[in-house]
Order: sequence, then C-alpha cells, then structure tokens
Amino acid sequence: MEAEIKEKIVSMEKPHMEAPPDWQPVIMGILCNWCSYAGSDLTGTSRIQYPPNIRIIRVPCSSRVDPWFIIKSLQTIADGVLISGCHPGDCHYISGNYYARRRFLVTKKLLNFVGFHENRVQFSWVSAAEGAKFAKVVTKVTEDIRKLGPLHLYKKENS
Amino acid sequence: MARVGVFVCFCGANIADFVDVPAVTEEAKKIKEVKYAIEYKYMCSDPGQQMIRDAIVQHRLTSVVVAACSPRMHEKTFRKALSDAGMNPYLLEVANIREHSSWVHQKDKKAATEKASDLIRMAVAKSIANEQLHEISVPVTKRALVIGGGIAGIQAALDIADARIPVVLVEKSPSIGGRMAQLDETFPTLDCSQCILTPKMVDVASHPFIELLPYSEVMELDGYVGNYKAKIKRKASYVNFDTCTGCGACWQKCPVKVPNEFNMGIDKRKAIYSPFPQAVPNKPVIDAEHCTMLLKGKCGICAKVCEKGSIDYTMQDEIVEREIGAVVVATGYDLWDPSPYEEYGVGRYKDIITSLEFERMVSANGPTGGVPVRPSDGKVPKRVVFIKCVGSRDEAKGIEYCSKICCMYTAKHAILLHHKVHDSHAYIFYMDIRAAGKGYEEFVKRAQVETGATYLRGRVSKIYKKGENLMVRGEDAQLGQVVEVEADLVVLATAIYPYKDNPDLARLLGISYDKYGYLSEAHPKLRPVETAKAGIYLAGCTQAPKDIPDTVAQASAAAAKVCGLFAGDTLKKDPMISTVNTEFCTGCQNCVTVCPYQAIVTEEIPLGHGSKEMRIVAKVNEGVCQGCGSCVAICRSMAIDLAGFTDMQIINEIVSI
Amino acid sequence: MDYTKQIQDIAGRLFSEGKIDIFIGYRNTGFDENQVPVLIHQYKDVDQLLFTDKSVFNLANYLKYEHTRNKRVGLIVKGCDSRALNLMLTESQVKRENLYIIGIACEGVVNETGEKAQNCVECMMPDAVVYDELLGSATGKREYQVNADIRELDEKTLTDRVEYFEEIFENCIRCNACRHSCPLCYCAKCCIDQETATLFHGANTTSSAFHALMTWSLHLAGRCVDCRNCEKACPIHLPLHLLHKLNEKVIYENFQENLAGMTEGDRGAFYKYSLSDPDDFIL
Amino acid sequence: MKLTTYSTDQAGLQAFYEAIIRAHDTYGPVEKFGKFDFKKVNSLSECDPESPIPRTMSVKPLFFPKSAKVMKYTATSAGTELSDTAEDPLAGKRVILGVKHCDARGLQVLDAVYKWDYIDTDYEKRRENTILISPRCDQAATHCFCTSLDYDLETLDAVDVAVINGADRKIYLQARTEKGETFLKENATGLTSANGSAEAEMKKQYETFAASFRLKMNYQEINERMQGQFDSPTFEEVPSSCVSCNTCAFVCPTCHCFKISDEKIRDKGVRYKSYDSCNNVYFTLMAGGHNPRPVKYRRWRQRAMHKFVYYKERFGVNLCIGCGKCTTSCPVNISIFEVVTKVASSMQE
Repeated sequence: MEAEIKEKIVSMEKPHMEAPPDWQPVIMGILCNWCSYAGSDLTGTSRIQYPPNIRIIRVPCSSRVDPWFIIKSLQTIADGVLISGCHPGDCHYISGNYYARRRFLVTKKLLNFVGFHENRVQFSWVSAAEGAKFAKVVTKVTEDIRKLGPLHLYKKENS
Repeated sequence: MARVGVFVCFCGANIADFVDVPAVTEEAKKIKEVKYAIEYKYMCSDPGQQMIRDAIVQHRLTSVVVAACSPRMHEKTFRKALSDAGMNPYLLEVANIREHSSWVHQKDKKAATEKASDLIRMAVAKSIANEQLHEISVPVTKRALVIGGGIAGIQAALDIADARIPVVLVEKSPSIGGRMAQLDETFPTLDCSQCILTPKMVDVASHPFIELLPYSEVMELDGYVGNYKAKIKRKASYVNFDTCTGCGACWQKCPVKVPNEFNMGIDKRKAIYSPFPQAVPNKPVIDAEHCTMLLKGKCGICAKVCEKGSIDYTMQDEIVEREIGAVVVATGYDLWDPSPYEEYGVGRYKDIITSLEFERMVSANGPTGGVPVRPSDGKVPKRVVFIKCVGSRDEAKGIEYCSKICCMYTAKHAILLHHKVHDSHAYIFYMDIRAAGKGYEEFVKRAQVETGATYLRGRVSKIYKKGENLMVRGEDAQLGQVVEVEADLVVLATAIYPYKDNPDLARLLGISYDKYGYLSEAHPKLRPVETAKAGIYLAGCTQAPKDIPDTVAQASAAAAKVCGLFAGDTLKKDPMISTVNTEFCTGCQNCVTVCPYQAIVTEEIPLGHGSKEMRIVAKVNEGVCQGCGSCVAICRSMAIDLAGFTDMQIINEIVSI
Repeated sequence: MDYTKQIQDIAGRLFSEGKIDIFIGYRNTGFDENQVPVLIHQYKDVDQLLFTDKSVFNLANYLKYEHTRNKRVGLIVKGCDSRALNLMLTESQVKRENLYIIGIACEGVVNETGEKAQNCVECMMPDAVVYDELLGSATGKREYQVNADIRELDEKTLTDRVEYFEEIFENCIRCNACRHSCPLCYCAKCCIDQETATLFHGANTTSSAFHALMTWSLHLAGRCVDCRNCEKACPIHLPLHLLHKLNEKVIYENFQENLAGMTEGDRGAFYKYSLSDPDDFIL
Repeated sequence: MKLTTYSTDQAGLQAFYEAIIRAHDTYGPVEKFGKFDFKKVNSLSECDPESPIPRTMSVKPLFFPKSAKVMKYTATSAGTELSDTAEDPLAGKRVILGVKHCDARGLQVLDAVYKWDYIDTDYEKRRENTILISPRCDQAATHCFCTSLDYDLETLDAVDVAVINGADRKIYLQARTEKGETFLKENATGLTSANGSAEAEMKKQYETFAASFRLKMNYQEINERMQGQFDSPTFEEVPSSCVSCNTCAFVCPTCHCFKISDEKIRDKGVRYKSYDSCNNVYFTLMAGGHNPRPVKYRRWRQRAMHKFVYYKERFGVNLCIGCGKCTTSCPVNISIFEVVTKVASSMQE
C-alpha cells in the first residue's frame, strides 16, 4: 500500500491537487484523414463503444501535426493528447508518418522531461480497418489520463 | 464579421436516438459567430440541402457547418449545396456527430450530447478561418510516354494511341516484343505467342499516333503531372534506319559471334544483328561492345556488303527531348538467378536449364528448331524433370513471393514436351498447384491427363550426376518417402524477378519501389495502376509477377487512366495544397527536403521593394502538391500553410473544445 | 589558448588584400577581463582583436543581420560555432564564398567563475569543421556524454521536475534574448511573434513563456550546437541548455544521428527519417 | 525638511526587517539562478536586502508587471460581456526591502508618465500602498553612473526609508517621505532615536560612494548635444554588435512600453498588458506594412534618444537613471553610456 502511494506520488505531476468529484478528462485527438480518421469512422459504423472524452480534429496526415498543436492543446482545455496516423509504410503520402514519428518521440520525451506525465501525450497507428483498435486505444488513453487527474501545468488562465 | 450557419442532422434515429439534437442546436446558437442554427431529419436529403441553400441567402452566411455523419461520407454533397447557393464550397465544415458521437456513445446520451456540442463548436471555430478556395487547373501536354516495349508497353501504347493521343514508346533493345516474343505457345489455349504478338508489334510500328524509339533509354524526367519533360537517349545503332531495308546481308557476313540473348545464350548471334526474325523495327544494330570495327577499327565487312550504304560507324548517341503529360512504366521482368541452389548443381551440370531456355528450345523459331535437346550432348531428352518454385516461396534461399505463372507454364511445358517428343515423360516436382484463372485448372488437368506427366508433391533436395544422366532426389510428400528420378534433362521454373534497372528508373522518375525492386503502386487494392506520383502509371510485371492476360489488362487500365487524365484541356485539382508566404520564408529549403512529391522548388525574389539584391524562397508547384502538410509542420517560420487545414483553422479547433 | 597574434595578422592581411568588408572578432570590454564581439570595418582597428579562452560568444550569430548580408565577412569560429555556421550554410542563410572563416581547434572557453565551461567539458567536437584556415591542432571527435544536469534531473521524480521547471517558466520574462542571440534563429519573423501564436500566447505570462520556450527548443531540436549563446544572453540566467540537451540526448540515443552541423548538407534529425526509428512508444 | 532618523546596529536592523516581514506583506530580493528578483518573502532568510547591484533585477515588475490582466470577457451570441479581473495582486499594502536607490529613482521617473494626462490608477494605487526600504549603496558597480544623473542627497526621497551605514558599524534608518515617516514611527520598536545626527555621516558616506564611480558624464550637456544628433552617423556604427535581443528594455527600471494582447479560449477571453521593447523589429510595424524602424541602428537611436532627450523634453526629467542594468544584462555588453557619450561627442569632431 505504501509503495503504491509512493508510486503514485512519483508518477504524478502535482500529487497534492485532487480532482473535483465530477471531473471528466478531455482528450484532444488529432487523426490523419486516410487511416485513423477512417478507422474511427469504422468504429462508429461498427457501433463499438468507447469513452466520450475525446474530441477529434481531422488533419490530412500525421506529418501535418506540428508539435505545438500538442503543446497548445495541453495548455488550453485538454488533459491529454492522442495523435494517430497510418502504420509505418502505409502513409497515404508515402513518408509522412516517418517524419512525424521522430518529432513525436522528441516531443513526448521533452514534455515528460519538463513535467508532463508520459501518458498525457500518446501516439498510435490505427489503420482504416482497425475500428476495434481505435476504440481500444481511446479507452486506454482515457483511462490512463483519468488516473492522472486534471492537468494543471502551464494552463491558460481562462481554460 | 463571421456569420456561421449550423445545420444539425437527426440522421433519422441514428443521431437523434443518442444525442439530444434540439439541445445541441440550442447550444450552437449561443456561439457568438453563429447567426443561424437549425436541425432537420435528413440534412443530406433534397429538402435538407434546400434548407442550407435558403439559409445561406437569407442569413448572408459566411460559412456553413453541417453536423451530421463523417465528412468522408457527405462532404462532397454539402459542398455542392453551397456551390448551388452561390457560396464557395470550401466554406463548409462538417462536424462528425454520428460516427464520432451518437454511434460510439450509445450508453451515455448526456456525454454524447456534450461531445456533439463540442464537435460543432470546433467546426464553427474552424469554419471562421476557412478561406475561399478554387479548384486548381493545370495545363496538360497530351502526349504519353510508354517505357518498355513488351506486351504491356505495346498494349498501353496501342490503347492510348487508338484514343488519338500521341504516344512515345521507348524500348531499350533493338526490337519491341519483350519476353512474350521469346515464348513458344501460351497457356491456357496453346495459341502461338508470335502469332498473336507480331500483329500488335506491326500495329505499333505503323500507328500514326505512336512514335517508336527502339534502342533508346529514358535519361531524365522533369516536371509534374501533365507537364513532364523527358530526355531520351537514342543509342547509336550505327545503321541508318531510314535507308536500311533489313535485307540481312550484313549479319550473314559478319564474322563476330556473340551469345544470343534472345535465345538465352543457347546459340550465337553476330555483332551486327536483329534480335529475331519478326523484329520490329526489322533493322539491325551494331553491338558496339563486340564489333571489331568499332573496337579496333578493323573489319568493316558489313559496310562493304550493304548495298544501301546504311552502315555508319561514326554514329553517336543522341539525346531527344519530348514534352509529355503522362508516363506508363512497363519495364517487365528478369529471371531470378538460381545459383544459390547449389545442391541442384546449378552451373555444374549442363543439363540443368531454366524454363525460359526450355521455352526457347521448344519454340519453332528457336535455336534448336523446336526440339528440346540436352546441352551436354545434343541428344533429345526422354525423361525430363521439371522443378517448380525455384526461388519462389523460399525465404531461405530465394524470395518470399509466389511468381504466379510457373504452375501454368510448367503444365504447358509438359504438354509441349509431349508434343515435340512423343515418347518422353515429364516428372514435375511441385509445392502446390496454383491454377486460379479462366481455364487454368482445366489446362493443368489436361496436362496431367494428356501427357501422363508424373506430378510429385515435394521439394527436390539434391541432384547428382549418374553417368550421363542426372539423378533427382526429392521427397514425395504424399507418400511420405524419398523418391529418386533419373532424368535426361532438368528444367528449373525460376522465379520472376523485377527488371534489374528498376531502382535506377524509379529514382529517375521519382516513384517508389519495394525491397525486391518492383515499382510501388499508390494503393495495393484501390489504385493498383497509379503510382504515388501523379501522372505515372504502371503496367505488367514491373509492378508484380503477372501472366499475359493480367499484364494486358493492367496495360489497358493504365491506358484508360492516361486517357482519363487527358480528357480535358486542363487537369482539375483539389485546392487543398500548400502555399508559401514569401514574406516569412527564410529560404532554408527544409520543406524541399521533406516533400515526398518534389513539389517544392525555389525561386529568387527581390530582397525588398525594388531591391536589386535577391533572396531565395520556396515555391509550391500547384500541379504536384498533394496536400499532405509535411512541409507545413516542419516550417519553423510558419511561412507555408496548407489550405483547408491552416494553422489558424487547427488552432481555432484546439482552443474551442 | 591565445591566438590573438595570428588573428590580428590574418585579419590585417585580409583587409590589406581587400578580401573582406567586415571582420567579426572579439575585443576586450574595456572595463574587465571579459570579451565582447566586435565588428571591424577597416585595417586600422585590427589591433583591437583578441582571442583567448574568454572569447565566448558565437559569432555566427552576426551573419543573420542585415549589415552582414551579402558582404564579404571574415570571422572566427570555434568548434560549436563552426557547426552552427555549417547549418546556416546548409540552410542557405549565408554564402560560403562570402566568408573567410578562421577555424579554431578549441581547447574550451571559461565561464564567469573562471572554470572551463560545462558545454566545453562535454563538447563532442571542439575543432572547427568548416574553415579556410585552422588555428591550433585538431584533436578530433570525442565520445558522447549525457549532460550532467540532464542526468541529475532524470533521476528526480516527476513531481520534483515539475517544481524545478515551473520556476524556470515563471521567471522567464519573454524578452526573447535567447532566440535573438541564437545563430540558428534567423527567421525574418519568429513563429512566436506571428498572428497564429500571438492570438493565444501574446502576453508575457508563464503559460506563454512555456509555449515560447518549448516551441523554440523543438525548432532547434537536432540543430542546436550547444554554444550556449542563449544562456549567456538570458538576463535572468535561466538554464536554457536543459531543453536543448534533452532533445539532443533523445535524438542521439534513438536515431543514431550525427551531431548537428557536423557536415554541410546535414539538416538535422527532423528533416530525415529511418525505417528503423523506434516505434515502441506508439500504441 | 526634518527627517526622522533612528540608529541601530546590524542585529537591530535584522530584527527590524524581521518584524516588518512578520507584520506586513513584504517583498525582498530572492536569489534564483544566480540573480536576485523581488519576490514575496516570509522570513528574512529567504531574501538578501543587501543583494549586489549587478545581480539584482529591477523592482519595476512590482509596479508594472511583465504581464497584467486588463480585463476578462465572455463573447456569446447574446453579446460580449466584460468583467473586471480578479483583484490586483500588487495593490495591497506592502513593504519592499532592499530596493536599490537607482530603482527607486526609476519609479520616481516613471511617475511622470503614469500620472500624466491619463492617470494609471493601478500603478498609482500600487505606488501609494508601497513602502520602499532601501539600503544606501556604498560602492558603485562596473556599469553604474547614477551619480551623473541627478542622484544626490536631496533626491533620496525616491525611497520611503533609507538605510545608511554609518561609522562604527552604526546603522541609521531615516524616513525620507511622509509615508515613510509614519511607517518608521509605527515600526520603530527597538530602535534608538537619532534625529539630526546622521546627516554628517551620510555626507561623508556619499562622498566615498561618489568617488567610487568609473563612469561619469555631464548629462545636461549630453542632452543638449544629442538634440541635434538625430541623423548622426555614429548611431549606425556604435551598436553594430547589438543582437536586437530586447533584454535592455526588459530589465530597465524605466522602460515602460507595453503591448496589448488577448488570449481567448472557447468564448472566454483575457486581455493582457505586457512588456514590449522598441528594439523589437515589429515594434513599429504598422497595419499597412510600413515599418519606420526596420533596421537596428534606427531602433537603437530611438532608445538612446528616448532615454536622454525625448523624455526630458516632455517631462523635464531624464529617463535613463544610470543603473547600468542594461549593460550588465546585455549579452555583448553594449553600454548606453558609451553610445550616448560617443554620439554627443561626435558633433564636436
């Protein structure tokens, strides 16, 4: 039990800040048009249920995602960010997700270094056929962030 | 001041059952920029679209948000509705409240409703930053380049030319015809390959819309879809094709003998040669690597015997340029080199040949006059062992894929052997028989019944010499025992392998290729003919192993694509592409590096107003840009933006959830 | 490390041969032992020039301003400076033919307390990599070592790191001296000053400082040469190198990339990719 | 002017400070990253009122913060609703320890612009509610030249309570304003009254202090000379090593340019007023695209002229107060002292 509490303290940004009782996490989802957005549509068409906390933005390709979309999302309303693109090799634009992958890794590590829990920013590859995977990923990300509680770092005052 | 109209769809019960649509509409009305919001049963229906059109006019809307199903579904429909109301169609945003809310949060109506409201708020915020966009039109040069003169290239060229579109057909060797010209008879109908191919070859040569450039290679391809410029090297043939009659006196007298590539090196050709009797054009060329006149300056016999004086030893390679609008790549295949199969004795035993060598032997115009013979002693073989999947489906020694045609041609070879040598017997070692195709299974049956060939399921483990003959040891997996067959001749069905220069060609064309060297299609299922580079298409075995019907089908498909591309005077393109703001561009050219389509070039502009000093900035080629946004995300000075997904639009979405 | 004489000679020679319009070097501040950059326009000022282990500032920074554009410039570069210069050459910000580069095989500069500076202790490439003339004897590339401060912070708990960095971002006054003193921040208008950013991050608040510094460090990821001009310029002495060194560590460890600016034509880790890049962090 | 003076020793001063910290909202120079910045303190050990001048930031942010909320608003289809921001955190009664005299003088100079045609009520309130307690400098730092800019015994009323080191380790506390007088009297527990006895020692102390200055100028003369120097070519040469980094303006105790920016999320917005700098290229960029100061030397000229000419023209007092903070913070140590003296002297040549 003690170890568990310690673990919690070590892994939280601001352990002393409690989540309000009716708090729900907000997750910013940025999906590439060709694979992940299509995959999320398939989740819908297949009526696979997932937590309603994600808000989705459509971009043409994961390589369109500038790291400061992530930073800005975290600074405004979102408690976490999920970015999803095509599997390596499947990029509609040949190489976009390879460039994106490098940026994502560095962004994730940098954010973690300055204090964001690594689960705040997540990436996934979801193909247009992986409706079930999309639901699984969203569920996992939502639950991870729910455990972390509301994000309090560098928020804009009016968010 | 933005005036946004929000149109919320019930989608029958699809949305309405799980999202409180009227509440969502009310919520939307609270947004500052929203001047009009309404819900309707089916927004995509005619009355629904009419509501949008009316509201645009009535409420002087500056952008429209439709909250309904996925934009991948009805974005086009609603864009058209905007257009019809005289509004720029790109001022539309779709909030996906069906796939992303009602269908996936069916157990929590409150949360689904909240989420739908948020999605609408995001779409409204994005739409405020939407700009009027206009379809891009790119001029087209209506001329196609076909690379490769095999059956794929021939078919594509003929189909395009028949649509009265000029074609430049480039073939590397002296004659068109390709691999198909080497074949004897073709499965599953056993019609003579030459008989069906040569008329097409002649058609190519005589077609008014086809410019045939044999003995030529593409050196450079610049530009973009509709506007390519190709540099083609016409290799020096040392024969004036205009005066040459193709009489053959020169090659009959030529003293230099060279292994004949067309016959897989079974016999010899001369240094001046025409590859085969039905060649098109039927004009000889001098092989500069072997001609003693060209190498040492001695001989000159061909010039002496040529009555027309067509021989010109001083001829030089020539570069010709052609402006073209589209390219069909049909470079065909090579045979996989079976030498890793040491246990078969490849290279050690003369009487092990490849299937294409066998094909040449049984061919009526082949080196042995249509009768198979043993290379070692010239005897006609009675017991022939055919081994399938040599290289194919073998991760350890060969390649992973199935070469697709070997099952069929081996069956054909068994029949041909039976026809040519009546008292012969064929033994066929196979892994599986893959005979999917019209008349294919029947054909294999026919081979088995008609020839009595022994089909042995199993791999060959060793071939060794026994006297003059070869002992083939393998496994009969059905009996579960080792079998040994004494053979006069062994024929290896070696795998199809991509044409060896494919990677170089792909780099030259700016398209991608896989680990073997097959050129990559844009999408394996839905765009199997296109490459990722607009205006470049694939046909035949350059993309993957294929038989003749598939090759011809793909060639015709590529031709149809070209014709479709050339249907209008200009190409219409989606306007969602990158644009450079030269004021902020630093000219670092990182965007040039990451663009997968080479769509970004540089230009020089004056440093300031009226300044003589110049600076470099990036420039997006509208015709090439596909709108992925890679350049936008890496541009540090934010000088590039992607229409339809601008930074401003995305920020607006982010801060309004 | 004292190349004062050689540099004065070279600069003098360049001016007298008419090969340069401007020479960028170091001079004494005039009131203490420290040195400041100086732009010399004529032969007679050459004797001001100095070069010792107090010649700290990265002079490549001056190549981004209007008064050196299209001028023939002579300048001194240490190892790190030369790598910044290399990137500027790769990114077409300067023309090689306009430059006369005096490379230094650097032995490390000193910090305010007189000790060898941290970035020099950890320097992987002390020799200038691009030059017309090299002073000192090259010692070659050294082993990569993880920055001492990064190692220390990595061992802390997330909560402690949060506290540490909150202090940094709270104290930032957003004067932007860091980016102005960085030779690789040459954009005509920084993205942080553009409408898209100012609309939400225009104020000098902690959150804006966070946005600005994070964006800045990501724009320098794979490009930062660790010259620490930014840190020297910061009026409140924020440990800005942490952000860059972390990026450098991630890139070095995960992508096996070369150091930023080692060769001309290498644009840095974000402008290329490898099929074997780590994928395990992706769901 | 009759000045209430108390005397004490080092321990007494510590006790005085501690008593103040206990009784009032107190700010003092707190060390962070090697620099002293004025922060709220809860005990004397957190801060150092004697912090060294070159490493101490200005006290300006406590009166004119780097970013302050102007208002909040909510924009919906029902209209835009404005709301005042939460209470100004700097408006309450407070005491600031360890203010440098130059800093305090800077506030005095700033009063002129803030209490000019429009009175900045926020600023005024912050000024009114603040007691500045300031140890007097004994030694000039490298870049100090405040004595050349109207600093003398008479203008010490820039602070409310002056702390003066006397002979024999005696420390005098002297009220320099009415506000300071009331404050000192209220908090004089434990201090010995020493009215009238400090003046002589102060004079002596000032003399040694004044003698420690490396930099000296006649600013009246410089002011006159520079008035005609707008087109001086010296402006183009002097700051050539400037990197346009803005630091000088941000650390300056008297720079008061600001920008207004909105941060809007969903339907709620906050309007901020934040520092800006004339050294910023885009400072003077106008909506039409014209920029009167696109190049560095023009921006530098503006800075120098504003500091030494324009402000005096309008308000009768020099804007630069000679604290040397800009030179200390400048990454390439450009000295405004050097620049203006060079420009002023270039006319003679």
